[in-house]
Formats: sequence, structure tokens, C-alpha cells
Amino acid sequence: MAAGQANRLPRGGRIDRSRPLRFSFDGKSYAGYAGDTLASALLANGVSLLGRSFKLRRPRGIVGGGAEEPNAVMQVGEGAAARPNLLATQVELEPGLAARATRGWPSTRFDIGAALDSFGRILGAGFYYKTFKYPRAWWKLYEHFIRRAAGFGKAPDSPDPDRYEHRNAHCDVLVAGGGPAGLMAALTAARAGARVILADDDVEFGGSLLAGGDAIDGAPAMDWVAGAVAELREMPDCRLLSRGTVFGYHDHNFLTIVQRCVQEADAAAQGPARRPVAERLWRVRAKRVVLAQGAFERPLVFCNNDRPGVMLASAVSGYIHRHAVLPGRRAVVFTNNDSAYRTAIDLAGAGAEVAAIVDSRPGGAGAIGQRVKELGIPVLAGHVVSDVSGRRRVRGAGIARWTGEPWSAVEITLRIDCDLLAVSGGFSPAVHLHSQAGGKLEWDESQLCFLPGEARQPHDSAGAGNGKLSLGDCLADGLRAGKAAVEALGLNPPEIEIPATNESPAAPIKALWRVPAAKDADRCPKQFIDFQNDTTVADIRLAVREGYRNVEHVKRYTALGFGTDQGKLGNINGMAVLAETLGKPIPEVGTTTFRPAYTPVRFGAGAGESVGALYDPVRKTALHQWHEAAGAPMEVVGQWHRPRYFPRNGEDLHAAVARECLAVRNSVGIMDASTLGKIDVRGPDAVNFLERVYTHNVDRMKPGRCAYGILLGEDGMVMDDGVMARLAEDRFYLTTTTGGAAQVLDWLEKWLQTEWPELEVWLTSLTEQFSTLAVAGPNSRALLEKLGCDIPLDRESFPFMHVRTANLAGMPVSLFRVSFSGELAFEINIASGLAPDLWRKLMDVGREFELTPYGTETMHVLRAEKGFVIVGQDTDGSVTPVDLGMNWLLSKEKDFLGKRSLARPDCLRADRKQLVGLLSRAGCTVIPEGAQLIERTGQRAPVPMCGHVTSSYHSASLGHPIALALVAGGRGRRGETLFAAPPGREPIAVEIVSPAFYDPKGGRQHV
Amino acid sequence: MLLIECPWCGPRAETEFSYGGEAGIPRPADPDALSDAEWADYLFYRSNPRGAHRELWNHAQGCRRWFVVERDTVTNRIAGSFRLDETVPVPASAAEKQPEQGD
Amino acid sequence: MNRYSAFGLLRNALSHNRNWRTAWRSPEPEKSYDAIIVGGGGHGLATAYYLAKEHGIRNVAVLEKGWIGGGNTGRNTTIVRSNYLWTEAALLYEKSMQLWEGLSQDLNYNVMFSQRGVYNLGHSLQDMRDIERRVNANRLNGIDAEVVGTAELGKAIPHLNISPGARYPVLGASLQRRGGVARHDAVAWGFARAADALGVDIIEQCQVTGIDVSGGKAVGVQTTRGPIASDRIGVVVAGHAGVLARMAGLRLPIESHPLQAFVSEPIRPVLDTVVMSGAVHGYISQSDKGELVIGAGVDPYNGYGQRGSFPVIEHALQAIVELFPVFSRVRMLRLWGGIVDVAPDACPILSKTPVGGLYFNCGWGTGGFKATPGSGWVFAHTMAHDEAHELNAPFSLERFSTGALVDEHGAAAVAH
Amino acid sequence: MSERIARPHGLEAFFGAAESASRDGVEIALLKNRGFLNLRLDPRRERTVKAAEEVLGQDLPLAANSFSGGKRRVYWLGPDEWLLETGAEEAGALRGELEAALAGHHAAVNDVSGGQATLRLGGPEARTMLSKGCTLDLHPREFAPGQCARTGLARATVLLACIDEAPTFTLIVARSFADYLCRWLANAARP
Ligand SMILES: Cc1cc2nc3c(=O)[nH]c(=O)nc-3n(C[C@H](O)[C@H](O)[C@H](O)COP(=O)(O)OP(=O)(O)OC[C@H]3O[C@@H](n4cnc5c(N)ncnc54)[C@H](O)[C@@H]3O)c2cc1C
Ligand SMILES: NC(=O)c1ccc[n+]([C@@H]2O[C@H](COP(=O)([O-])OP(=O)(O)OC[C@H]3O[C@@H](n4cnc5c(N)ncnc54)[C@H](O)[C@@H]3O)[C@@H](O)[C@H]2O)c1
Ligand SMILES: Cc1cc2nc3c(=O)[nH]c(=O)nc-3n(C[C@H](O)[C@H](O)[C@H](O)COP(=O)(O)O)c2cc1C
Ligand SMILES: [Zn+2]
Repeated sequence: MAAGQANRLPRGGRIDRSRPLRFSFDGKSYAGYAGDTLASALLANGVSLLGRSFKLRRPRGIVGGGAEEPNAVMQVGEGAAARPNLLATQVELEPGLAARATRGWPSTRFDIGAALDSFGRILGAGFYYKTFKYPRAWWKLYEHFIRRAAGFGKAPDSPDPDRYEHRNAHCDVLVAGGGPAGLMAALTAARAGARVILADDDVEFGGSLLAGGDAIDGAPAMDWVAGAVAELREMPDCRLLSRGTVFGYHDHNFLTIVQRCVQEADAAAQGPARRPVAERLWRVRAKRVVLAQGAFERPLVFCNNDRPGVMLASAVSGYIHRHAVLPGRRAVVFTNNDSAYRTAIDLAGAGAEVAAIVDSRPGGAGAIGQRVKELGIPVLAGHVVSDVSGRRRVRGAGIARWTGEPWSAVEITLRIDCDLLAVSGGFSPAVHLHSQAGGKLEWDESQLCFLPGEARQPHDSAGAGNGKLSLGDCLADGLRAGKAAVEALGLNPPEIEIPATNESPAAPIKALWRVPAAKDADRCPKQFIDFQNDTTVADIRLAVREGYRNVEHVKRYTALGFGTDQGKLGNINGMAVLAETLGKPIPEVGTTTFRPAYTPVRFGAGAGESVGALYDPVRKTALHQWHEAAGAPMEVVGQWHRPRYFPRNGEDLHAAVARECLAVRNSVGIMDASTLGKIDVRGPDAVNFLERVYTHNVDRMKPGRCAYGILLGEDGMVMDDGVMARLAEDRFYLTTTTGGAAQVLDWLEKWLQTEWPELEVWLTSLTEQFSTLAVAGPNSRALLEKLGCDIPLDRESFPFMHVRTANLAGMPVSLFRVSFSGELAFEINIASGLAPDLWRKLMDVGREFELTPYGTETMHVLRAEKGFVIVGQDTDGSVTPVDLGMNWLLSKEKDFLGKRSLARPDCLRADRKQLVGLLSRAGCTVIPEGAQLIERTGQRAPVPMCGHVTSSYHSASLGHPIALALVAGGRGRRGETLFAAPPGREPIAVEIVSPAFYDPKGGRQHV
Repeated sequence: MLLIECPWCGPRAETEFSYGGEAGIPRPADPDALSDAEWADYLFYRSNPRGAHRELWNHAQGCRRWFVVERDTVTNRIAGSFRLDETVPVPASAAEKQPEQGD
Repeated sequence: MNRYSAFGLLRNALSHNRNWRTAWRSPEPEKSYDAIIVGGGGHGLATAYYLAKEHGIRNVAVLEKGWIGGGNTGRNTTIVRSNYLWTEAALLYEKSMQLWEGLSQDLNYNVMFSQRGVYNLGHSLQDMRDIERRVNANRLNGIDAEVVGTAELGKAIPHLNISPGARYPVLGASLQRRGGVARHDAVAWGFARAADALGVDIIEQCQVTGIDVSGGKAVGVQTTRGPIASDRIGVVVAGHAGVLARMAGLRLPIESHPLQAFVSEPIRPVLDTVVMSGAVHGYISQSDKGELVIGAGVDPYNGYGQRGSFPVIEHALQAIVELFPVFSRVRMLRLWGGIVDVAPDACPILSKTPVGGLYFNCGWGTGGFKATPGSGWVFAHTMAHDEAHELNAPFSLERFSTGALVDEHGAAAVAH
Repeated sequence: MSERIARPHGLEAFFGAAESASRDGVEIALLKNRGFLNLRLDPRRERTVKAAEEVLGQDLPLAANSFSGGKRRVYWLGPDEWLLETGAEEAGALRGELEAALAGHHAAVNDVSGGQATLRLGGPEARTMLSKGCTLDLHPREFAPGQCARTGLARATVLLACIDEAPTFTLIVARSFADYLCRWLANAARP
């Protein structure tokens, strides 16, 4: 079966040859092995053309070996299981995996859009800002076509079958990156007894060691890795997360890690119910952090450097060692530093012909140069690869001698055929997390890279990510960072000997940011810096020419670093070319801002389990199950679900509400009002405190008395309302609106604690303790009497607006003679555990009175008939009690919160919007809620508006519709006609009336 | 996600707390004595510094106590948490921050 | 300034793009100017442009501490709409909308204003009442607005979750078809280029560190590039308004908060309109390049860091997955924050101050990108005439004393 | 396992899912017949503390985030707030006794039995499961038997107490959140 895998080496690699598997790419089937990535398997099969570039549609192949890959952006899977934009270099091969290239139409190979490449010069940086402006209306059309070219992969077409979860974790030391440096740091910390989390985004620990033939203590380096990992796994307080990417480093040493837990095929095999967690988001609070992310190799910037077959040297070594894949037969290696020499050795060792090492440094390499010579690999020092031939695949390298002068022109004097060009432009430490955490960067001129500088949070960097390029230095640096971390935690660092490595000293790197070409930088063939966004040297020069000189402007004008790799491959080259163009030193140009996510993170993983039914709690009353069984549709009120109406025999909302309303008006109804907020207020200063926050005179209330009360914000606007009952001299019971319950308690506590700590008052929330059953209607008293109440309920013994404790049907309750419907009514407060029982008993006994359960909608109609407001519906944040006609509630004798604001000029305006009632002139039209009110019809915009409808219902009791509205100066305009002007409808003539439509004198509730 | 030290419960995650705005704005003793502008200053005007900020937090999901935190509004570094009945030390420097890259 | 056109692109391509001139100069600051604008965001640059264009005041400097457009202008979700509830706000944003509609041509710079419609979803009966109220008000104010039912939403926005069983079921929406998005950077650059062409000096890397006041009047500023004199100073620094106010001995009813946004990786077009939901706190559109651009909520506490709290991002992701379950496997590419200047009524301040010749333009909070041209237009008027235009007269500082707030706060849960 | 119930209680239906999610490593059970009193007093007033302690027959825990065992559990909720857990039948009487003893003191006693739902959560995986929605450090050294905390669990506020080293936790939540919390627990209990 390996027959198809022409580039697969017969031996070696960390693949599992006993587990061959098949996958497909662009519809064609291929073979690979467990342990392959999609990229390595494709390379093994000789597939080199993997996509097209974003703007110019140039053919592209694999460049890198991991997160820096800009080209191999794949669509994996289909339908609900589709995964857009995966990097082939990061996709673990699994059986049946189906991948497609994301760019190129009709196919990757023959892309019609490729013609765009010829227009490259017109399509320079920012070209779209300069055109498509005329004719004005055409932008829509232009944009239509521009958008068709947008994006790489496709979003799935149906909801995600995967499960995600969040996990909170705490540790002493978090180590990001499990290469030699990270492993060493983790070992050090763990041996000191610290709680350690070690996360690495790869499948296996080892980092760069996975990809090389390194030795530690005379044995293969991976043996040392295996030992370290085994030891860490044994430690009780150490957590190892492979496939775990630290993607965010936030303030206060909070880090976020996304861990891929299961492969797609394995997850799907389990079926929906038992589907395992696909990805887990770790939310980690770490005391110290060691960043050991390693370094990214940089490509070199020469003409046509984007041709498939031009690859990072370290990636080539990785494919050879880790995956046993030889990406080319005849290679040229092009470098400005020593590291790529190892790739040449690796290539030769794997049986490839290394036609030449082209080294831009006149002096060539250090000690490793000798080994290369021994292998017979020719080295062209002081030379550069200036251009390549080949379109869909490199066919040869054009080589020129170079004097070292940055922008000079060169002449190609030598062409070497090759199908692989391995390049190295040096290494950039992955300072991403360090920078996200607010750490500074320092330019190192000798190593030509930014190093992590001063940190803002308790973190440290180690290894290649800290500019240590040799294995020995990485191990030592990991040890140092691990020790520093545990010392900072007050632990004793263990003694660990640095394992021995056998490396020879390297010759220094030499700057080569842009490889000179035969023509100047504006006229030579394209030299790519950001492969994904087709940003070239010429684009950067154009941006500078046009005044976009700041690195952030250049980024935004040329899209440098905007792609899915976020500049991991090209940014430093881009900044250096910018610096050279501006004639400034690189550190003065600086970098763009590093941001999360380090690599892209699925929305689903970020969302975790709080989606669907768990998106937000649904709060349920003790009677919820009864309501559900009765078939009541629910209304969402804040987090609560409340029954909206109780339909019978297929009634619709209107029929049910009319029936419920009449039942209350004519006999008796019952409503679950348990969601009201309830607060117990106690203490010698209770009156004093309530006087300060409520507007009315609290001290005049005798024990046993209830009063309607409102709370104002300090801005004088109505914040909440409810009934207040005085239970004793020093004890009150407050109710609040459903939505305001938590807010009011917090507000009261805030004033008590911050402003008036001297007041002796205790507040206790009883919202959950008591359920509230509102029994309303002329037969409500009879009903309770029938049920069995141990206190007299007649008008004289228990008058309106009073409270009593009692025993009802043998259960202890508080009875409030308050009414939100205008009828004789009792609000029964009972411990929630007993509420279902009492409700059932009431329903039983109530049969005689046709006791009718009613929902929020009926409650709204009944209260609107009385002209009672609902805070939040008839008010918004701009309504004062005066606007509502509640002056009678505002004490003149005392100060209260918000009082001063009512005296501001705007609050004294006569033409403020005031609460009124409305009747439609035609009689039968229900005016839409939200409708704006105008004085005259037929005006042209902008039409002055004088108010709006806040509540509107058909009143079954009155036999006609009613509405509440806020109208400018409304109270003085009774009898006037206005027009409601709902969108798309004929204006409705309405008359301003008193908001008290029903029983305005209140006789019915006083009986 | 900040780690905020509740003076009673110790360090807890930001999500357990609610924010109460600038600390140390006492309610005027006699609001009626204030001009509209003075009242507006109390109601709406805030010092909103770039740098050290004294602010109120409530341990809403914990002990429900209000307390004062001194936090740097640029770095989010917290200099200390204080109970309301503690005398809060004078800040070392309430001076405005100098510009900082990447804030 | 060379005019931009398709022909120009072609001609320049032939000369290897070597003859393009700078979009704006980078002059050294003069000793004094007729007017100084502090802050090179969209609003500041627009102010300078309209000062020069509409009022003939061309000896103007825009002083920017970093790079122009690097503040909130360069980091917002670019939603443009004018369907505000209160007439005062609606007319101001509608002025802006009208300027947007000709802006690319006026500036000779394609700001890619794309009127792909903005939906505001309603999830509760009260949401729907508020939507009716707002749409009705908009139409009376001459602003296009519609109420859209759930079924129609299902057709117009293919992947939107309109299941009645959703935790926050979609009951309907308002739609402003003229609303949409624009290319944020282009707005800053387009205004800068056009202002520069009229003589305005745009001076980057020039931080204002002090405001000189003499005899109750502003006379100039101190900067990191030396003092600059002017008796007409407009401060347009968004989240830093409080810092600048203090330099002149003033306080403002403004608090600065981090506000975050993020983009997904670019995906094939799936969403061709703007969807906002106040109740679940998410808003989303797809850019011409293919990223989903998503806005999160504001951090509750004051902050001057251009980054925010991660739980806020988690919440936004949950909201987006609720609204669009098919986006669960799309990946978040980059997230960032801006510093927004929030006023108590969530409405801007475009006002004279107690200091003569010193004007403040701030308080746009989470929603001022859409106002960029209109804000510049009225603020230029205010600075030129030392008097508010009737469109911005309601947005003075006095309203906080009189109580005449324009309370969009109560009406719109999110105001982007 | 769970105690027998005296009265229908309105919560059972919610718990089915959570209880049946118990598996190897996690055990979830509804605790019935629990009674709760909320107590507020100023601990700086020694006489008041004494008066309360005499009725309770045990100390009021004054250390933050701890509870005292004994006849009944007394949880510290805040510097001047405690939750007393008793048998359901006892709560009323205890409240009466406390109110009588605290008459004349500045204190508040409220019966909140009806407002709580109580769960027991146990097993070696219990910590892991809680960590999915709780930001506290639940490491056995940091959150040991005898400790309790009011904190967030997913989107609910709960009182979490560590009872023993098994570990066993008690989880007390406002009753209206019980349905949500049980659904959340059922989900979190999945491996
Ligand atoms: C994440 C996010 C999403 C948003 N989404 C939307 C949206 O969808 N729709 C919408 O309409 N609005 C949105 N907004 C709001 C919108 O971005 C802003 O209201 C608007 O861009 C403000 O523009 P500006 O020019 O006033 O401020 P900025 O663009 O912030 O400009 C102010 C400038 O002042 C400079 N400055 C500060 N101090 C000094 C000093 N001392 N000296 C010199 N210069 C100084 C700054 O560097 C900055 O460049 C969003 C904001 C954010 C952060
Ligand atoms: N020859 C050279 O010039 C050269 C250059 C660079 C590196 N190296 C070699 O590479 C090795 C460097 O060791 P090291 O330990 O510093 O780095 P490493 O590259 O070996 O390991 C870093 C690990 O961190 C992981 N990682 C990066 N970002 C991460 C994140 N955000 N979350 C989770 N994991 C993340 C990577 O996948 C990798 O596995 C040494 O052996 C060194 O000699 C050599
Ligand atoms: C509307 C919009 C779209 C963006 N699209 C992308 C994008 O496709 N890729 C990207 O890397 N960043 C994108 N960004 C984010 C910017 O890279 C950057 O993070 C943001 O402007 C804030 O600046 P800062 O991160 O440099 O502080 C976008 C920003 C905005 C406002
Ligand atoms: Zn606390």
C-alpha cells in the first residue's frame, strides 16, 4: 500500500507503520499512517499543490511544519462535521479524513482566478481604496463580486454535533511549550513540589526534538523526553496537556488553553448521547508562568519565493525525521545561518541529492560546514538564490553572487535544477504569549531577532523562545527558569544536572531581509513576505511611498500579518524590510501588537457548555410543574419563566385572556406571583433607613399596614416599585418587581454598607423562601374562608392594605390585602415548599367558585384597566414619579434618594411626557404597543412626536380596547385627540383620557 | 479575568464580583443646598483617571460585602483591597500614567 | 493630491507604482494654528476636514499621539445605522448617514460603505414593544425602518436560529436597510488625505500633554513635540477625554471602559447583513474578506487598556453560537479591545466648555463609528461659530445639570 | 440513599436527571428534609454572639469561609451572616428559640427552608466536575473539609461546602435555580 507514497522513506519516523489508513484530498484517495499529519501524508504522496493564494491566486504548497503554515489551509469534513480552515500541518491524519483545498476554481490546479496574477501590479496594496467609487450606486455590485472571492473554508451547514467543556484550574507554575526547555522547567518545578501544568500544542511532547536527530546524554534525545514525561506523569500535582494550545495570556496571570481531546472519527463513532468532549477550554490561574514556546524559522524573501517546493529548512528536517517523508529528490538549501546545514545533512542522509547549499554569508558556516563538506555537498558561500523557476512546483534555483549590499541588484549566473528549495532566514523566538501578557521586546542585533524583555506579569521565558538556539542552552535555560519560578514561590529548587549534548559552535547569522534581484524591488518578480495575503516587498515600499509608514499602518494597508497565521511566518521579515525602506533601525520600527488567539480557537470551545438549554438559567417557581401540566405557554421575564395564559380547549391568547379577565372580575382567579422580589428589613433603624430610600412617609405606617412604594435612582427616575408592609415597629417586608429583585437588594445593601453604616438594619432576601399566590376577585374572600382560615377576613377585621399572619388550610401563611387587579384580593405568601400543596387545595376548593388560574397577560390587562403601571414597560429610564402622576407618593417633609433631581429644570418642564389613558376614537381598534403619537396626520418628516403607547389591550370587562401612554403634558390634555401612527398602517385617532379606566374610585378593592 | 482580593474571603475570580464605580463620592448631606451644577457633579462627573483608581467592588457571589480596591486602570495591577471601615492609605502616586506602548 | 481612479491605477501600474504621492504629508508642527484638533481618530480628522471644507478654516493641525486611526476608529465593528429612538439622536445620526452615502465620492477614497442592512433582534415581548416604538419613531423622523417577523428573518438570514425553543427565542427584529458597515481604516485615511489636500497638517507621534489656559480661555497646547499655540482647540480623543479634560482643569461625566471585539478566520460568504442582539449581547457581520466580525460587551469596570476581560469574550461566543449554531466550528482568529468613553445617557457630548475656545467631542461610547462624518460636520460648525449647530445643541454639557439627558440608555441595551 | 420526604416539595422532578447522571467517580443525590435559617448579627457584639451560641449549643464560625459542625451545620456566609442547617421539622422551633434569645439584640433570624435546594456531591471525580463551572481552587489543600464558600457554579450562585476527604460536598442553591443547576450537573457529570 505504500506504493502510492512515493516520498515515504522505508524506515524511521514516528509514524505507526502498523496502522496504515486512507484519506482523501480534493476527492482523490491516498494512503498514509497513523502519526502522520495531513501535510506529511500529502507530501509522502507527492502532492505539492495544495491551494491558491488569497488575492493573486498563485499556486501554493506546504511551506512549514506547524502553526506558521500560511498556505495549506484546508476544508476538512462535510456537512455538520465540516471543519473550515484547518492547517494541513496541524491536522492529525485519521481514517477516512476528507480534505479539500479552500481556494481555486474550478480546481486547485486550474484556477480561472489565476489570471489575476498578471494584474498584480494594479492590485497593489490598498488598490480598492482607489477605485470602485463610480458610479456611486455600483459599489453594491462591485462588492458583490469582491465578496464572492472572500474567505477560505466554508462554515458547516448545520449545528455542531460536538461537545465542549470549560475547566478551571489553578497551579503554581504553568509551562507553555513542551520542548526541551519547557520539559526541563516543568521537571524542575515539579521536583520542587510545585503544582505544575505543562501544555504543548503538539500531539507529543518534545518540541523540536521530535524533528531532529539530536542526542542527549549520548542517547537519542527523545529517550530523555520519554523519561521526563514519564516522571512528570507520576507526580500527583502535575498535569500534562498535550494537544493543548495556550492561546491567551490575560491580566492577573490568567491563561486560556484549548485542548483537543478526541479525534473527529472517534467522537462520531460514539453517537450523540455518549459523544466525548471534543475540545476543552482550560481557564488557568497560575502563580508563575514559564514560556517555552520555541522559535519560528523565517523564510528568505526572493523572487517567486512562494512556489510550491520552497520550504522552511527546519520543516524539511521535521518531515524527514518525524514522518519519514522526503519532500524532494534534488534539493538546494539556501540560508543565512548555520541551522539549514543540518537540513542538508538530513536530506543527504535520507537519500536526496543536495545540489548545493547557497549561503549568503561570504564566510559560510562554522564547524558544521566541515561535516557538510565531508558529505560532498557543495557550498556556495557569498551567494543567494535570487529567483526560482517553475510555476506549480519549483524546477530550479537562480543563483547570484552577492556582495552583501542590501538593495543592490545582482545577476543570476548559475541555475541549478531542483524540486525542493529548503530555506532558512534565521529564527524568531515565539514571543507571542510574552507580548500578550504585556511584556516588552528587545531587539538582539547579533541573533537578528526580538527577544522577550521586561515582563509585566510574573512570567519568564526559556529556550529558543528566549533566544537560546542550541539544545544545551535550551536545557540550561529551562532549568534556570524553573528554578527562578519555584524560588519566587518560596520553594527549594532541586539540584538537577544539565544533561550533556554534543553540539558544535555556530557561525553568526548575517542579515538578509530581502534577497537582491536582477531588477530593483519595484520591478523584479514578486518577492513575498506574507504568503497568505500576497503581501510583497513592493507592497511595503508602495505603502511607505504613500505615507503609510507606521508599522501598524503598513499592516493595515498591505494586510501584512492579517492572515490566519497572524504573521508567524512573515512578520519579522516584513518589519525588517519596512525598516530598511525607511532607513530606520528595526527596533525603532517595532512589531505590531500580539493578540490572542495564538492559534485560532473554535467558537464552540470558547463558548463551552453554556449553550442551548444551558445558555442561561431558566428560573422556575415552585408551581412551575403545575403550570406546565396545565399547558400554559411561558413568558420569559428576565431569567424567569412565567405562565402567560392558561388556554382551555384550544383557545388562543385573546380568548383565554378574555375568559381569565372576566373570571377575576366576576368571581375569582389565581395567579402565581412568586417571582416578585421579597426582602425582610429589620432593626432599630429600619424606619430611618426606608425613609431615605422610599419616597413616601414610612414612619406614618402602623404595624400591620401595607403601602405602595417607589424607589428612585439618584437621577430621580423611577427604578422599581412594590408593596411595603410594616410587620412590627422594627420590621418591614418589601416586595419588588420580578426583574428588579436582585438589583433592589444590591442597591439597598450598597447604601447601607457604603453610605450609612451607622444604621442598624439587616436585610435578608426572602424571594426564594416564599411563593406568592394572588387570589383576586369578588369571591376571593369566600374562597379563603371556605378553605379554612384561622383569622377573620371581613373588611373591618382585615381592611384593605393590611397584612396578617394566618393559618390557611392548616398551613402558615402571610396574607396581604393588596390588589393589582382592582378587585377584592389577597396575596398569600407561603413557604415555597408548601406552595404546590396550597395551590392544589385552592384549586380543589375553588371549583365551587370557578376559580380560574390566570397568567401574566391577564394580570397586565387587569392592572392596565386600573391604570397601574409596570416599571420597565410603562416606564423607561427617563420617567419620574411626577410624570406618572404619583406626586402623592413624594414626601415633602424629608429627603429621599433622587429627590433633588426632581427639582432640576428639565424635570419641572410642563411638557414632560406624562402617563395618560387612551381610547381609540373608532372604538374597536387595539392600538399597537410602541406606537408613536402625533398631533396631526399628513405632515412631512421629521414629524414631531408627542408621546408613545406603552401598554395596550382589549379589555373584556369594559368591552373595548384601552391603552396607556406617555404624552407630552398629557395630564392637562384630557379629551384631546391625537393620532397613533404605527408603521405601515393608517393613523388611528385616539382620545386622551384618565388612565384609570375601571372602577376609578377603587370601590371594588375596598369591599 | 482579574483576581480580586475580597478583604474577607481572600482572592476570588472577577466574575464573583460586581463593580460599583469610583469610591469616595459621599452623598451630599443637604442636596437641596446644592446648585444644579453641584448636584450634577455628584451624580455624573467622575475623575476617571488613567492610573491609580479607588473603586468600589461588591463580592456579589460571595460574602456580599462592598469594599474598596485600588487598581491601576492601565495595567490592572491591584495595589490593595480595603474594608470600608479601614482607613485607606493615601496612594503612593495618584499621578496620571505616562504613555505606555500597547495599552 | 493625485485623484484616485481606475485609470490612475492602470497608469501607475505601468510605472511600477513608483509615482504615487503620499496620501497625507507628515509636516513638522508650526508654532501656531487657527485651530487645533487633538486626536487623529475618525472624528478628529472629519472635524478638520469639514473645518477646511465647509468653513474655510484651513490652517488647522490634527495632533495624534500615535498613528491616525489607531484608536477606536481602527478597532470597531464598523456598524453604521441611524435608527436611534430619540429624535435628537436620530437626527444627528441620520445627518451622518446622509454624509456616509456620498463619502467615498466626496473624499475620493473608497471607504467601502456597504448598505447591507442592520437587524436588531427582539427576544422578549418587551423587546418587541421597544422595537415597535423605535421603528415608529424612526419613520416619523424620515429614517427608513421596518419591523420584521420571525419567518421573514428565517428567510433573510439563512443560518439564524429562529427555533421557538431557543433559550432566547427570536420574536422579530427591526431592520434598517440603509444601515451597514464600512472599512474603518479607510475612513481615517480618506478623511486624512482629503483634509491634507485642503491644507490641514496631520501630525502623528505628537501627544498633547497639557492645555494652556489663560484668563479662562484656551491659548494652546503642550505636546511631546513642543508647544503649539491656538485659541480654538477641539478635543476629540474618545476614551482619553477625561485625561485631556483634567489638563484644562475640567471634569467630565465620562468613564472609560474597555470594549472588545474579535474576528474569525476568513470563511466563504455566509452572512450578508448585520445582526445585532441586545438581549444576548452579540453582534455580527461578515467582512468583504470573509472574517466574521463580532462585537462583545463592555467591561464593567473603568480601564485604559486596549484589552479586556476574557469572560466577556466567552459570553459573546456563547451568544453567537446561540444565534448561529453553525458557527460553532468557525474559529476565532484575533481578539482586541478599545477604550470607549461612556456618558451616563449613552449619548455624545459635542459641546463648548467653561474654558473659552476649548471644545469637547466625546461620549460616543460603544457606538460612535457610525457618527464619524456627522460628528465632524457638526463639531466643525461648533468650533467655527463658537456655537452649536441645531443638530448638536441637545448634546451639550449643560444637559447633565438641567437633567435634559437624551436617554438612549434606557431604550437600547447595546448601542453600536 | 436520600432521606424520605415528608411533603411534596416541588423540586423532585428537577433532580431526576442529575441523580441519574451519577456514575463511577461521581455521586449526586438530592438531600431532602433540610431546614435552613438565615442569621444576621454583628460578631463584634459578644453578648449577641453568646446568646445565639447558647441556643445553638455550638460556636458560630467566625473565620471566613468555614462552617462548624456539631448538632447542626453553621455556615459562614459573610462577616455578619450565617446559614444554619437543621432538620426540616426543627427549623421552625429553632427559629422561635433564637428569636426569643435575641430579642432586644440587633439581629435577624429568618426561616429560609423553603428557598433552598440541597445536593450532595461525592466521589473521586467530584472536584473535577465542580471545576467545570467553579473558579475556586478546589485542591484538597486549598478547599478542605470544614471549609465552605458562597461562589459561582456555572451561572448560579451556590454555597459549596467540603464535608469530608472522600470528598463529599454539599451544594446549596436557591430553589428557582435548582432545575438549571441539575441540568448543568447532569451535563458536567458526563466523562
Ligand atoms: C470594540 C469596539 C467596537 C465598536 N463597534 C462600533 C460599531 O459597530 N459601530 C459604531 O458606530 N461604533 C462602534 N464603536 C465605537 C467607535 O469605535 C468610536 O465611537 C469611534 O470610533 C470614536 O472615534 P474617535 O475618532 O472619536 O476616537 P478614536 O478613534 O479613538 O480617536 C481618538 C484619538 O485620539 C488620540 N489621542 C488620545 N489622547 C491623545 C493625546 N493626549 N494627544 C493626542 N492624541 C491623543 C488617540 O490616539 C486616538 O487616535 C466600537 C468601539 C470599539 C472599541
Ligand atoms: N539550530 C538552530 O538554529 C535552532 C533554532 C531554533 C531552535 N533550535 C532547537 O529547538 C529546540 C528549542 O527548544 P525549546 O524547548 O525552546 O522549543 P521547542 O521548539 O523545542 O518547543 C516548543 C514547543 O512549544 C510548543 N508551543 C509553542 N507555542 C505554544 C503554545 N502557545 N501553547 C502550547 N504549546 C506551544 C510547540 O509546539 C513546541 O512543541 C532546541 O533543541 C534548539 O536547539 C535550534
Ligand atoms: C473590522 C475589523 C476587521 C478586522 N479583520 C482582521 C483580520 O482579518 N485579520 C486580523 O488579523 N485582524 C483583523 N482585525 C483586527 C486588527 O488586526 C487589530 O487587532 C485591531 O485593529 C486592533 O488593533 P491592535 O490589535 O493592533 O491593537 C480587524 C479589525 C477590525 C476593526
Ligand atoms: Zn467576600
